[in-house]
Amino acid sequence: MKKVRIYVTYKESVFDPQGETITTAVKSLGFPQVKEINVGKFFDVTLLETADLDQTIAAISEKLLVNFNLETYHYQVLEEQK
Amino acid sequence: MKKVRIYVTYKESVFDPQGETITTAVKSLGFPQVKEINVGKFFDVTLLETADLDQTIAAISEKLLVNFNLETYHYQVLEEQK
Amino acid sequence: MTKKLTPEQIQQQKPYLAWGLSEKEYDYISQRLLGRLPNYTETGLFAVMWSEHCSYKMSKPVLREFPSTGKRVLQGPGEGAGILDIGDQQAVVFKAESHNHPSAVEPYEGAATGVGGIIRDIFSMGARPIAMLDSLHFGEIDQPRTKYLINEIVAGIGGYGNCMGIPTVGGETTFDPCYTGNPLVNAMCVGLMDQADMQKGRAQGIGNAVMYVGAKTGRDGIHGATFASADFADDKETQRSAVQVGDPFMEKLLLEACLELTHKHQDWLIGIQDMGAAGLVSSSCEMAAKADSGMELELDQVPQREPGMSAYEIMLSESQERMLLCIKKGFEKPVQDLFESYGLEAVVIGRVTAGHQYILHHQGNKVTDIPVSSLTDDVLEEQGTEVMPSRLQQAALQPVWQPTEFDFAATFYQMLQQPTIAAKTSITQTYDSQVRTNTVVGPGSDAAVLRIRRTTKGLAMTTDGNGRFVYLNPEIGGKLAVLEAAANLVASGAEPLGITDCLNYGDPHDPEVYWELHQSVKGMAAACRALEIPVISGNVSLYNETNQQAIYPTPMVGMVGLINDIQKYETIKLKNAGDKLFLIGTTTDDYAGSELQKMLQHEISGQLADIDLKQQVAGLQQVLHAVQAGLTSSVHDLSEGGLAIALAESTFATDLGLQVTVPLTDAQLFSETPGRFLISVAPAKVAQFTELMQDKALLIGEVIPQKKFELKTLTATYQLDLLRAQKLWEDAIPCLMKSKA
Amino acid sequence: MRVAVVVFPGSNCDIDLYEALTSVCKVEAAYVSYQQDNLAGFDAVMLPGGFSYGDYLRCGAIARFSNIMPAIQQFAAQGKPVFGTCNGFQILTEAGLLPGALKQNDSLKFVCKTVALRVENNQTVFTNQYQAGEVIQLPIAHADGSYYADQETLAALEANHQVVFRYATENPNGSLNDIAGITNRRGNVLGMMPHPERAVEQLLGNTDGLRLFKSLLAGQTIKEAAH
Ligand SMILES: Nc1ncnc2c1ncn2[C@@H]1O[C@H](COP(=O)(O)OP(=O)(O)O)[C@@H](O)[C@H]1O
Ligand SMILES: [Mg+2]
Repeated sequence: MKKVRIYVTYKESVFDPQGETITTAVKSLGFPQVKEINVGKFFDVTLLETADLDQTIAAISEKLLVNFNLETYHYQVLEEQK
Repeated sequence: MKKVRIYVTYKESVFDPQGETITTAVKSLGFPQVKEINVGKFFDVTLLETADLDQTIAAISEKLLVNFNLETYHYQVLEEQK
Repeated sequence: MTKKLTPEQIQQQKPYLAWGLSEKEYDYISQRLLGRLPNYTETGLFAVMWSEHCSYKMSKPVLREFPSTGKRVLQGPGEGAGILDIGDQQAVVFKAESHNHPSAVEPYEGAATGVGGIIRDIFSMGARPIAMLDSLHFGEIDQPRTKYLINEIVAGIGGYGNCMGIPTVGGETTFDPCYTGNPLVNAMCVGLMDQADMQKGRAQGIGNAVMYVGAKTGRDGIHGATFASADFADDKETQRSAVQVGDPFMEKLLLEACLELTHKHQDWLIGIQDMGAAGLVSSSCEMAAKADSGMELELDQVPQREPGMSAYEIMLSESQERMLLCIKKGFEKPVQDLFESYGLEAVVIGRVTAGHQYILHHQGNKVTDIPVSSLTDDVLEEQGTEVMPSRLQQAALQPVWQPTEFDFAATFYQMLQQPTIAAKTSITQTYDSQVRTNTVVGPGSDAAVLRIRRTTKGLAMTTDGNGRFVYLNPEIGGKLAVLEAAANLVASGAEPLGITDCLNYGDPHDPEVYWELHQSVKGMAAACRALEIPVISGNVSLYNETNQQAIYPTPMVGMVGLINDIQKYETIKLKNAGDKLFLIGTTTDDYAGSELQKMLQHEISGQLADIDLKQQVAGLQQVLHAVQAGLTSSVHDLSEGGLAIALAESTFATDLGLQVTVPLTDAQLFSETPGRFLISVAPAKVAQFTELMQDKALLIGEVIPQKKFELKTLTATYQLDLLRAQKLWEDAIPCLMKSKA
Repeated sequence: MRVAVVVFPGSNCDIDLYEALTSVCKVEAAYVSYQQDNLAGFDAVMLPGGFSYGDYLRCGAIARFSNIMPAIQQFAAQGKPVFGTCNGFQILTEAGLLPGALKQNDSLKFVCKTVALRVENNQTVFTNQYQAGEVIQLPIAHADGSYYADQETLAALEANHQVVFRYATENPNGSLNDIAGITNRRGNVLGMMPHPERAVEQLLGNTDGLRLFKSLLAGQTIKEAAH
């Protein structure tokens, strides 16, 4: 078994209202040292060992998990499991 | 400046209907090797260098970013910036 | 997980006390009902089934005072929801439910799962849910926690209802400091059905299957029911979470699948019930008890989300979006196939058996073997002790508060900004109030109105309750809650048909609280009898306290009415310049518990004037006749803020203004004397209208085409700025929510 | 004319479309399950609003893999009318039948209210009964209706007159260029966040959506007459 974490975020050019709202809220809570907060989501995919892990992850991301109009992604293999 | 990534996920026992629905969708798209997908979110916080980084991050998380009824978090310092 | 205790250890260590079962009850169960010591699982089942939340052991004697019969009643209290005949072989189904404690702890999911639960109650009767309403009571918007609660609770209600495609069409929202630590979140669902599709939650016929459908069972909400009945202390975080999470998508599938089953396959189905509080145990043993059947369940068959769940956990879990069915033997497979076509799991978990035992098997052991009725019918009723609260005894001796000199115009603008009076658009706009395209009048009028497709009829509905009045005088306050709901329906052109309620009170073991409960129910019951309408369903929420401080006693009334000719519905908005304005009902100096008193005094006090129910009902009937006869252009009942506020509200979102002369003092414009209406009437209909209203209609002015409000009272003349008034009214809650505490 | 109203798991405005077509416009319509794989016998396809798959992952992201989608793709490729409102619009963008994407509203909240829209293009099969530039009122009810496309795509949409409806007074969600509804290049696929099917009866207070359905019918008569 493998565990892969896929990170998805808005592209640079896309306005993220949530990030902005959170940044404002955090600052006004008394954390002026905070400059910016960006929000993203991640998917922890547990899957059977495959030879073509990279392709599989790319395929899942591109087909379903990521909308390329708005988003971009990268991933990281988390840990080896039995 | 520091950049810290705060990861927020559901606690173990909390039912995550979204994760379940996505898992089913991915499997049925022709990825039977996928066993499970869990969804989480992350916050990339850019903030001024502070002595008490740990406390600051904990305070922001506990006050705003994390709902302790359902969620738990951990964080990681991403990179050193000027 | 603690290691399971033996029956003897349970007897000695008394863990059941922490689960809410008293020593007296435990002894009664072991000595009288079972004749042996209950084991761990059985003790847990008793604890939860005998909680106030499931058994109504303290409130039952009081609830008997409600009238629950009538010529329209097809199903009274006792099932998932009550059902009323509305003619044409159709019926309306409704019930309300509180989710106060879960919402105080986890506001989004607490409110969302409250909505989910009440929707299941409606479709378990065979009805299609057509509308949601809510009743929300919060603390003052001056603390970050309150703002958080408001945002999350409102988002939870919308999140669930919107996704289900059930419009949220009405409700009420009030603000008082007593609700700060313990907000009230009551939700009401209304359904529509053909009478032929009526279902009941019963399991009968030896050998018939008990089937489980919907979401898997997890460890969420274990002891939710007893938790809902336990006094409330400041919450703590833990690593595990017992919070139930709603899945409205799953519930939408469940709704459609269950409606297909109940509408198209009645020959397969014996009974259906939702798994609400106390999950599998309450639904299964109630279904067996109602049919006087025995039941045997195989808990290993129950679909489980987590490994290693104990029998106790499986039975008590309050995982959401689950239903229990009793299916005729031989039809298990078609039922499975039907649910499968919606992507849902349906599993046989047991059978109806001969005799009257409730038997549970788990991992090869018989973990429970007790009489069905011992969980449901043998509960020891508890007669509460009652004492009139000392505050009321003292109040009788105190002088009555009367507003003295004040600046009328300034007070008028300030009153419009009181959050209880101010526009609730920032809340209602986050609810889909139109989906399914039947909403004729959505949020913002006195009552919501929905048309019934393919008929000429409509249904009007409202939720009302005013804790302040009940706090000052529970009996009169109870009457007022019912009358106010009726007035809202009548103003919309509907004949009241019946009510559901949520009774929100503090700890019933406090004799003063129990007295409040009893007195207010007495008042509500009297008003129902005067209106000749039944109480067909309801819900009791006790222990609404934070750190021993109880909320105002707050009964919520949900009322549904029938409009025979949907073209003749009415709203509060002025329609035409030139229409004459009438005030119906006499105005006296009633400031006890009024918004004016609260604003000026920062607290409420005084005594309520007694109410002549007969006269009130006669007044309502006259107004209803006028609306039904098509004589009115707009109708608005007077409630919080009195005549001044009603006048202003009826101009908002119109291009019209007012010219008004009233034989009242400045203060009386804010008096909250019940039983009054503001009605506008076209000049051509004035004669007919005044004749119908006899001497009750007082001409007070005219609708004018300019956006102006000219007001002449007994003491002075005022020019009020309606655009400013509307802006203040609209912006008040958004501003408070944004302001830094 | 016969219209297919596609029902996905979680669709909930399906009945609204169906009733607008059948009860109000007296057009023949049928519900078509997402599990079906063909649209034979239909002259138009409509994708309703709602929460397909609970809006999990992204609105419309999972629905677009339904069995029925290849048939819809083919139907659109043949130049036949395809319409999506609200979640239907989201599904059409996720499926690539329309460019761009719908993001969470800038307010981060669900919003249900009536908004003013300008009809920017009345030369489509869905809008020929409106005047160009006319301002109409239609209800919206969504949490994710903020239209986004990159600059190039936006420029192309504008140049080709694919923006059919634009928010006229207030932009309720943050949509770029105030976009409320667009067509594909060919003009036979329309997606819009507002709900015309909620505005077809005087009893419910608004009939500004009626002409969208009438437009479709008018187009049909013209075509049939030309045969
Ligand atoms: N939480 C809410 N949810 C839905 N509608 C609400 C809510 N709060 C208030 N409303 C709506 O706002 C309007 C005014 O409410 P309210 O002041 O309680 O009316 P009334 O005094 O006539 O009972 C009503 O149409 C009501 O349905
Ligand atoms: Mg009213």
